[in-house]
Amino acid sequence: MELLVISLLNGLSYGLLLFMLSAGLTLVLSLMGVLNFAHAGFYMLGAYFGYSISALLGFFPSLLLAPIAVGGLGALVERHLLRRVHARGHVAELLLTFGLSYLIIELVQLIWGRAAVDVRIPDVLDGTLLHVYGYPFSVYRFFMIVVACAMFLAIWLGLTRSRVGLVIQAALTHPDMARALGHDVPRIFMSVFAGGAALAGLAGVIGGAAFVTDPQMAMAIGNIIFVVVIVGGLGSLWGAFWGALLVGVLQTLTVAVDTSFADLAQQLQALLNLNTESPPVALTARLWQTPMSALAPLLPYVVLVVFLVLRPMGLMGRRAG
Amino acid sequence: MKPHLGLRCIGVSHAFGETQVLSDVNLVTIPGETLAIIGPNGAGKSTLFNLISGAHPIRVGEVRLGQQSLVGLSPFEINRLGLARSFQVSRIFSSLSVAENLRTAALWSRGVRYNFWHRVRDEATLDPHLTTLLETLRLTPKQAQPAGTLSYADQRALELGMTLAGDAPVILLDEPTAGMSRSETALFASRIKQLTADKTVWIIEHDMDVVFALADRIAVLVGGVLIACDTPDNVRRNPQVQMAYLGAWQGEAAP
Amino acid sequence: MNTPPIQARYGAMFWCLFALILVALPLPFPGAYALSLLSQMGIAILACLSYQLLLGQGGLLSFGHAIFTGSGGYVVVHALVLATEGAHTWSAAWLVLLPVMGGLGAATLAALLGWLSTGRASTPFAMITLGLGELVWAASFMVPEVFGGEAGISVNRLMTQAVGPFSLGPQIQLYGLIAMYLLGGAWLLIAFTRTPLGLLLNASRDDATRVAYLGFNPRVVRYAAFITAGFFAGVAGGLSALNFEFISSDVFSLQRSGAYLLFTFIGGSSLFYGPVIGGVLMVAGLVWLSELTPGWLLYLGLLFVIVVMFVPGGLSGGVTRWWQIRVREGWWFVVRAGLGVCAALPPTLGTIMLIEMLYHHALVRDGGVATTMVRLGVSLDVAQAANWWLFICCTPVLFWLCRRAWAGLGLLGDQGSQTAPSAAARPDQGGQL
Amino acid sequence: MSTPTPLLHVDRLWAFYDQAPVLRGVHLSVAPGELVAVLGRNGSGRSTLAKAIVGLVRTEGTRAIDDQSLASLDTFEIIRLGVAYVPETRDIFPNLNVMQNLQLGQRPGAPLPGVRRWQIEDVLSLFPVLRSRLDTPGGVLSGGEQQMLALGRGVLGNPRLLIVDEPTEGLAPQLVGQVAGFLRMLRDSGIGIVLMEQKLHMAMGIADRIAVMGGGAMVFDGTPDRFREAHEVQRNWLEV
Repeated sequence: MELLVISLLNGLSYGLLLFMLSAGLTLVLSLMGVLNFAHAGFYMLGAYFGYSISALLGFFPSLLLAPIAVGGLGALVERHLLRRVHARGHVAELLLTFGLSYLIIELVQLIWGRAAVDVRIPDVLDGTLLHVYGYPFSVYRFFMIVVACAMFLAIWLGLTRSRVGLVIQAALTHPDMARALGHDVPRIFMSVFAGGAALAGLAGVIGGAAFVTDPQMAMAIGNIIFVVVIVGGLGSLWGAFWGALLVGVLQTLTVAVDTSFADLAQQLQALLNLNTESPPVALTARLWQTPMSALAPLLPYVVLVVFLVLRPMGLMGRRAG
Repeated sequence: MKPHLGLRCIGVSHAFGETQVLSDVNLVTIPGETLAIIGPNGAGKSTLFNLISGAHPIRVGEVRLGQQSLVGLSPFEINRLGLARSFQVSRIFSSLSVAENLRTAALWSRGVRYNFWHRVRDEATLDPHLTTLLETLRLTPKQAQPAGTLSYADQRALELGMTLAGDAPVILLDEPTAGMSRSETALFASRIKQLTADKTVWIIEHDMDVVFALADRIAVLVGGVLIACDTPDNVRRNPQVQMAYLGAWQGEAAP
Repeated sequence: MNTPPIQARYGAMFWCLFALILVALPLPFPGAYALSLLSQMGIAILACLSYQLLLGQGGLLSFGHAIFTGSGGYVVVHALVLATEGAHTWSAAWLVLLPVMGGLGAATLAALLGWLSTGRASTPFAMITLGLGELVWAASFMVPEVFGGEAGISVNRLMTQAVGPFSLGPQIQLYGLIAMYLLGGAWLLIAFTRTPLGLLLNASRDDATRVAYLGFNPRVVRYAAFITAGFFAGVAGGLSALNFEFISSDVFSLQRSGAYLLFTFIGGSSLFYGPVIGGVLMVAGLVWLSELTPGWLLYLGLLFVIVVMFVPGGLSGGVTRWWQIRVREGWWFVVRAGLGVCAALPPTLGTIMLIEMLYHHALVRDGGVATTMVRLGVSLDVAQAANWWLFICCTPVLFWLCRRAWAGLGLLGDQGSQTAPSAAARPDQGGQL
Repeated sequence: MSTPTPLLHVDRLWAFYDQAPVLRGVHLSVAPGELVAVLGRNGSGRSTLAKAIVGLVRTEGTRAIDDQSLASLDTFEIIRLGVAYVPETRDIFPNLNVMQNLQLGQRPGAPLPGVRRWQIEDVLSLFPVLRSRLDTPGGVLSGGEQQMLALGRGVLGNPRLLIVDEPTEGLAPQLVGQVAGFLRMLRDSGIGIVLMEQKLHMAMGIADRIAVMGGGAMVFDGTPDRFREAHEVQRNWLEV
């Protein structure tokens, strides 16, 4: 039983990190219809900027400066690259960000080298906060949860209470009318793209310390946040939140569970006396035997394909993809 | 030639969310008849065409092509039964040549299915029906040109050509003369009349000259309600129609 | 609206010439390394041709093309393992047909996955193929017996009985097989575009909704194209497995799918020349360039971004467009274009040197490498600050001069970004090719 | 009325929807405090003229406010010159409530000299029905309420020129009177108004000048009295 609680907690913090990452992506996707392949690259840049700045000024200043730097970079990308390609439709924009993701990975390797960079959690956040059923629950993980929730609140308030947030919501459904009320919609697009990049940068600084910071980190997490955004529903903040938690919890749960389908069948067989010798074909026999934890990396994509087919507009999305 | 077919709407209603767009529309046309549908913007004319042609699912009421009910059918199933529609904003294949646009439109009616063993794009000439179509629409000199490079009026002509290429007995025309100048409209209306002589045609149109030139009967749709459906002369004299179009203005009396 | 020109006609003369070139190619490059490069280029061109069917002809952006090249490869490898294990070893004649079996295996997989992904085009299609690609890649690690896991499976072509001199052992004979499949595959794929299904595929790319109102289900059209592309990708994968006599789960990786997308897009919209340029660049980039400079991926990324932004129809589209201008404006345009290229050379070389210096600096920092490097016949000491300043100052100036020269030569055309009235009003155009 | 310097000057204006030439060389000028009613059947180009003036469709030809050309300006830059545009579809932001919709009308940018500054309180006093609906989402309002909200949101931008497209379409008669009164009050306060209208009785009762469009061109432009005699124009371009 305690295994369940612990993996739930882990799933929660991992899910919230996924949310921090996908919040920016879903905002950009819903407002500009741009599927930003470089978003994971911004996440990696945030981690590396965090590493460099915290080496100079310490962790907390980097928590502020790194996202700003990545946001500035995002603004430049939107202003000079994306806007030129905008007239040629979403596929051209998608391809541009796809090319950018390659460039970012190469530039990071160029500047910070190919080997992983060790980012130490600041001592004030180090150590274990409390033990859950004997399992240590670190302060940093709690810090991640707090920052993620603070970020959700900040975005939610920003979108619904602040003037800029209102204009963004207006431009979401009626960009022409927002222009016809005198609002500089192009600049709003740029600030949203930059804001998305800054959010990814912040998630990078935090995630970088908790996980490994190396040039492969973008590719590893990049595709999972697409799953979160699609599953959560295009264009909805709440969707990204629930989507992130769903994928985060599901993935950590399956990693924790070692039983395989075969064991499950045995237990069922005892109840309902089914015959459970494994199916003849080698492939399915293999899957039949593999413990769930080995299937964990498979899971997000199974969820993605299932959602894209059965419920293309995702959990909370308004418009189909 | 496909058999003559009539088209019938029985108690058709439709709503987007709370706004009721069409309420209980009943329209009947016998084979070979031309019905014009007029009314102010937002009266539900295009929605009616979308329901008939399968773009929106029919939830209330029924549409019948001849005896066949179209409820629940998808656009290509409806087209195969003999109903072809055109679009207000030309939907043509811009990278294909004019001839290839027509050839694609005529494939199904020529019995061609999803085959990948016959060479069809290299055939020197189109078959006679399409060649006369090109001739009537004055597109013959431009048939090898990519459709995307045509002038606006030629694109509207190609749009009409593609709708007629499949020789469907029932034709829906959604503002075929939209955006054309006075002279172009008159010429285009005569071509439409010539090409759809023996077909059942429903046409959404704003230009009254075109309406009175083509229509055997006129249906007036206002706010999703059918307020009149009669011969052109009766509709012209119908006070309700004048009210819908001009408001309560009687010439001299200033309110 | 810059619609691509009507498909150029590929008559019998064209195919004879192409066959002749394929036969003649190995003669001037007898070395084993050159022959292996040529073989890989042949395979890459066939793979790009199959990808072009989706992207160029159908406007379908797939991020999972490696599923089919990979599965084709695995079918061939397992067939080879069966062929050489059993008591009665198959004759080499069977080997010739193995790639077709690979193609059929991949086509079956495409049939299974295809209906799922061809529900809608453009971004949703891209997302589903991305998800499927990751799914297959992750699953391939689950079942080492079938996919060989990290270590992979290696086989040996020589274990079959030779039929006279013909045994597929020597590389030249394998090159012959690849050339035959490339010739046949290219002919079939281009012939496919002349059939009703090819016509409908182009029509679905331009306006899928209109196709639905003309009696055809655009989803079936995309599904058929998906299976056809899967078949030819499987053939290419099979040939690749025969060529390398080894295969591992890595063939399903996202990088591999990304490479097919990247190079076919750079190759461009032309039906035949696009994939040819793409295939050649892919092998040149991934194999040859990667041995020349550590920064090869950065160059490819830069090339891709430049093509996406400035050369919408890809390299072959750009050449075709310049060729049309030449036809219109006569030879004077060629002179101007030549001058333009010359003006572009210095800044490009400056950028290349800068990038090389950065990479060399990184190598020096990681230790064990002298600070002087030799690139493009120039030996340079990375430790010298002067060198850095020289390039950092010169390159932007050279770019500015080049831009002025291009403006002067009237080569810029309407590159300015017009302020489009609004994003929402623009229908999603899908593939631009 | 002498011919004061035109507030809005439009000449030889062509507008294109996609590639369709919807406006073919239109001429229109509006002075401060003058209300010009633009009539014409559907498809005559009325709504496109409104969109063309504020740059929401591709145009060629001259468009100027106080003889400053609008050709190279984005829509929001034109609006900030003191223009308000209320579209035929009203475009209320459905998921924002009434107060938020009104707040979005208070556009950024420096206030223009000599122009009345509107407060939300002024709009609520003019359209009291909105006061009780301040926190209901825009998408749930009735047609009439949406129209009043759209008009209120438009004037909160402190305009010198108001372009309003068919404000009385589908409204109950007493609401039509209220909208007409609102427009008359704005015109008397010195604001230039371009009113796109299909109902003749609405236009004749309020306009200083009548313009009639047909087939994308301006086929009549004159005082209401001259329009009454132009039976030929009425029959060709307005009646069924």
